Amino acid sequence: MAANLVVFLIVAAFVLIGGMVMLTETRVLHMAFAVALSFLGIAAFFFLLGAEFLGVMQVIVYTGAVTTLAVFGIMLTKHDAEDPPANPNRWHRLLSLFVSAALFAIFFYALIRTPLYTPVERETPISAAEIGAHLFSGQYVLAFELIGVLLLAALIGSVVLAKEDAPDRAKEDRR
Amino acid sequence: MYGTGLLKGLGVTFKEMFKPKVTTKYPDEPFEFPNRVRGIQKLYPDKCIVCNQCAIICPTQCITLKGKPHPDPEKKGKVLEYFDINFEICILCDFCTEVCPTEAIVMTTNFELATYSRDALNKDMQWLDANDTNVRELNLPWRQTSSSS
Amino acid sequence: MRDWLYEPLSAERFGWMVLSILILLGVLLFLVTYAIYVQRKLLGWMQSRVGPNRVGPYGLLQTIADVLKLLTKESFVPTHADRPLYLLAPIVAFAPAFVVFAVIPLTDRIAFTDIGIGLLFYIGVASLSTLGVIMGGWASNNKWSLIGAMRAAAMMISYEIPLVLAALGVVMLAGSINLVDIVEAQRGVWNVVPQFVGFVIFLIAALAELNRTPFDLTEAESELIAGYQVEYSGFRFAIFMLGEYVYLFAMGALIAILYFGGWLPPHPALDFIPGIVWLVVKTLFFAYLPFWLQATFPRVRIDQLMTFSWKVLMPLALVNIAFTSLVKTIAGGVS
Amino acid sequence: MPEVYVNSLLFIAVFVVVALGLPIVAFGLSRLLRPHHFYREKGETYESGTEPFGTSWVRFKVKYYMFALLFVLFDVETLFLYPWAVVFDRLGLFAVIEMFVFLFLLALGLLYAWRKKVLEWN
Amino acid sequence: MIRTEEMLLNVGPQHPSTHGVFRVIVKIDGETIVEATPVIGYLHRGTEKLAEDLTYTQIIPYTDRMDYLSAMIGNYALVHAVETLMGLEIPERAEYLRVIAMELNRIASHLVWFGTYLLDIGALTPFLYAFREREKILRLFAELSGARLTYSYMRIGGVKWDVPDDGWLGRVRRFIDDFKGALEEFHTLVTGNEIVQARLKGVGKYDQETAIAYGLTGVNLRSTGVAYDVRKAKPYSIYDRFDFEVPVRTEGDLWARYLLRMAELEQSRRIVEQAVAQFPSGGEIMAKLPKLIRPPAGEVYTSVESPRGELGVYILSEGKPQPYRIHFRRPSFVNLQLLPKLLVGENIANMIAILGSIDIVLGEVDA
Amino acid sequence: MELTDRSGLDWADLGLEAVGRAEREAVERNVLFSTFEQIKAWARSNSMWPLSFGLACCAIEMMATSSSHYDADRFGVFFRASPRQADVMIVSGTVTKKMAPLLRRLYDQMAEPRWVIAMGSCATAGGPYVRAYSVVKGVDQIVPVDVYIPGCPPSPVALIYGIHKLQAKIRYEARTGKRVMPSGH
Repeated sequence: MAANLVVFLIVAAFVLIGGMVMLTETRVLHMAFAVALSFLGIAAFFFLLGAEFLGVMQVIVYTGAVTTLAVFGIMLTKHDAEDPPANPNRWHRLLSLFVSAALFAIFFYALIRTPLYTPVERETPISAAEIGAHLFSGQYVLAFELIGVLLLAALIGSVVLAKEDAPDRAKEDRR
Repeated sequence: MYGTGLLKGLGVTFKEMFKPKVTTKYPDEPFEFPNRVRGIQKLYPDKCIVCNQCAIICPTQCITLKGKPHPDPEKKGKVLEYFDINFEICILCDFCTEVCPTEAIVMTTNFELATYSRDALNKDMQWLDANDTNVRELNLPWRQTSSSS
Repeated sequence: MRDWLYEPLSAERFGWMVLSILILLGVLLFLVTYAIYVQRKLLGWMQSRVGPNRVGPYGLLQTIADVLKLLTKESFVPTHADRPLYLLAPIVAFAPAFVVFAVIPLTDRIAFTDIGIGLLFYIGVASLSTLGVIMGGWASNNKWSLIGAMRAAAMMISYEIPLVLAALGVVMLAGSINLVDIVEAQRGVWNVVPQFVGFVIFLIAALAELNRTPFDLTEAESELIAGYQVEYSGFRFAIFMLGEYVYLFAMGALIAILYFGGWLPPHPALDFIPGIVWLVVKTLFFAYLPFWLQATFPRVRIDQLMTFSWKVLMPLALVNIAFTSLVKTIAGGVS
Repeated sequence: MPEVYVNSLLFIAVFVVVALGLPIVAFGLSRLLRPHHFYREKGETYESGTEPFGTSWVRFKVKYYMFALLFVLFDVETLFLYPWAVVFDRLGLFAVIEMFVFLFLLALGLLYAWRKKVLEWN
Repeated sequence: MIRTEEMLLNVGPQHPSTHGVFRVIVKIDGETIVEATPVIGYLHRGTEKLAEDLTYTQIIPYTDRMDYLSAMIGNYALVHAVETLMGLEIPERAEYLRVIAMELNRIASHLVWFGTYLLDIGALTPFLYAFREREKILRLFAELSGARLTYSYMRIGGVKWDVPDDGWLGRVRRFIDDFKGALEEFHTLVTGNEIVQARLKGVGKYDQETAIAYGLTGVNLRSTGVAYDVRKAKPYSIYDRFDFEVPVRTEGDLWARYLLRMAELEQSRRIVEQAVAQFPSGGEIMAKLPKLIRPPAGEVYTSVESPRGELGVYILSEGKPQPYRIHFRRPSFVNLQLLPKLLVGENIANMIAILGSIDIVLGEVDA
Repeated sequence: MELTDRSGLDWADLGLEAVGRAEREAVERNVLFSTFEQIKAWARSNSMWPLSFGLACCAIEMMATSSSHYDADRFGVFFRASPRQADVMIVSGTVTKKMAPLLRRLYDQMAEPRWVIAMGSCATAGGPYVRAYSVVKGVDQIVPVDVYIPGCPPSPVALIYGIHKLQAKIRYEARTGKRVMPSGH
């Protein structure tokens, strides 16, 4: 188990480094890649937990797709290196201090309430077949179809939202 | 059907693989130019009568020459004192050989003249005289009318 | 070697394993070096010329000279570039291309890992190299490379889904995402026969993922000069190239495994030839196939590429899945 | 956890280390061998030989942003298909129908995007 | 909503697809071109000014280097103007040699265009095939005139060399016959390719009025349906003796221009075929001329059909051995003027394709 | 590894016999250094990637050099469009005063080691345009030139010869540790 712990700590360090860089970096694109590093670390966690399918999904969806989307988003927005760091006033600082303290308290409470080490009861990693069997026969059927509907709704929503600027563009072009 | 054009194209390149190649073997074997190709001039200093026509016709004025009286006092005319072609600016247009009344300057098909310095491109009479390989056979173009076709 | 994975690992076996991984790396480096040679030779022959023939016998040392030259060539960070990302990009672009070899079994006995979701691991990790391309293209602070990087991202987003969907057909036939199982399921007939449509979609999408002609938009020389690599020189450029070619071999191996029976011989009578030879032969074929296409095709335009993927390949892949599942269900029901 | 899984993870880690190590070692080696002669003009951004106009870090219009949004959604949907593909023949007709409904929804989304001309370049 | 910034991008002078040292400053929004400003003059060598100091014969090498892809036609444009000014009668044999040389040169020039154009849209091999065929023509030219690119073959009053004795015409004939097969190969490899068609059809369109208003000539004009070819409209040399067509299309897009140039390859091939067949068996190749050429005072404008369009030469003579003023109407320069208008709204890939389809030669644009 | 040069060019051809025997031996004593430098020179001279950069007429002949009949790829010469990855700049054509600063800029942007070939008389000295007001009289006024190839334009074989001269120069310099001094050859 010691080896397991060491690996966990290394991966956790990567995740944390990614998070820290993301917070402290001023260049937005650096943030995006730092987040990608965190995502990769989380995927490694999934692997360590035996959830290989989830790990791979994390890599494909988050590290691959979401990061690319984020990069595109950044490209569309202002991302100058010379952006001055935000300089909030005293009230803001006080508020943010309060909020972060509260968040920390909640997490800390949850953390001490959770047994830190639960031995994994499973003998084998969770295979895709197992997920499939659970997902497509039994209690999750409806949920699964609802996910389909949800994704469709999300798709339509994003199309509607992103499409909205088309007339604006056209107007601008004419001008 | 969509895609047949692509497949046919693939066929063309595939077939080409087995056809004989056209590449020259140049650095291993000397490259043969056709006889009329304008390479580096060859000069026959004895033939030159210092008429200066080549220097006048040259569009870039890359030829400098000077005559001196014939060393043999018996003979009239002049002989060359020096004759330089500046290959830095020579464009190998062939006008000099075309106007030369005595065929003192003729073309060769030599081309290997790359050097490490610009100075080395200024060729003098001796060098031009020594350049006597691959000399062009026919040098007086339209005065000789050939009827073959 | 695959058996070792099922037993507790001794230090000795671990050493052997690491050594064999290093050997794999060496073999790949060798293959890549000579893939470039083969590429230049093949292109030469298809263009009625001879290709490299003067450095060493038959020009065999040509690419060695190229590598050495790149190794001893200056490589610097442009003044206006984003230094950390610029330095990191070639590594990020190369590493995934090699890591995917972890899940590619060489035969049913020789494999470095044996995880249940090998195919998905391959697809997920391989797509990460695009991040390196984006990184490098953006960090160079060069407009050409930026456009190249954006194109790379665009290609990734439009061809990953057809790729995943096409591979799904194979997974349905095999009933497993493990690459060893997928090959073993092809004992009877290679997947290319029942999944021909899937194979074509996969091949097209793979070409796009590899940035090979006709989808070489990211480094489109006649448009973007050298695309995302514009500002890279010396060995940093070489690592980009290396990543590209290693990925080429990885993709060749994957195609061989998914559709052409991996290490299985075309006919059981040919069983005496070791499986690894079959796999290597098939891999090389699919790794060299893009060179032929490169010699023949022009480049598509970015808008054509996107619409082709979304309007042709996607629906086709969906139909392929539906069809496969129907056929398999009906056949299963009958039997 | 069985050995096979842990061992596999271990070797993936070895692969990652080797893959990161090779470029780093190569860069180190190249650093020793190559000439270093940097001056200001050399580091200037290359742009077809001319002096570039400004930086390239601008708000770059990514026409395919819409595609990227679709991509994320479709990616999630496609990955749902994998667990199904592995087991659908064992689960029988019901799973197939279930997936057809899902596929139908997916196709519907694609069709919607198509009709809304999101899949057009302009 | 999201506002993106436009950025200015220099395409050229060092760019693989600007065909020399051409520069376009494009304002791009993403990959879409909002505005394009061509910058020329990176190859301005002052040919017209230099020519004022040179005798008429000495100008011939400079015409080689203007449109260096079709030097024979450049040669001819100059000598034709001088001959018109002098009212010279040219021996028939020389005219035939000129026509053969010019049409072969047109083939060579279009082959370069074909190769580099396909290179522009990303195909490697057609470039090499085209150059392989072109190399055969250059070999023929080297045998005839002694140079591969800058021929200086024409002289005022005739041509410099007669046909080489060793069966040169036979080799031309053989080349012309073989070239049919090569053309077929090009069509199979390129014209039938769906990607090429998808890249070219409907892109870079302009209509007839625009083309005429901008003074376009050559293929750029003929792609909009105007059958204007100087060889037919104002026949010069002996072009009236040959049976050839002026290919015309009406689409006005890249595909039309591509097909037209390919059709012109075939037409030039036909002209050479006929010229070789009709070649006179004997006769002079130079008209009787004084040693120093001194055209009478006056001015003259003549034009010929170069592969790029109408190549005109204007000479103002004072009766001296040097012209007082010489001006070339360079088709590339004129055709280029439409470029900024064509590029707006296109993306970068299309920009390269459009620029290539106009077929400019920088030596001619900048002169 | 074969380090001899296959183009048939030797020391005498380089016009370098003038180098003293003692000097040569002094260099050869440092064998390790010499061998290492020679391997580098072998690699560099056999993998010269020119910048694809055409200026004028000579550019067409430069293109022809990579065409099927001459196939520059035989010597490992293939064109790279980005100066960062190029080793050789073949200045093929007339350099005008408008172009000169850009040419210098491109040269600066090339990664070292880098070489320049002045192809044709325009690049060497202005050529036919030597008297034009807008033309630079020789590219050596802007960038250091290693090999000059006369001709207008030089034929592809002449360019190949020039490339070989450059290869010979690189190898010679590595072998002796001396710079090739332009001699009167």
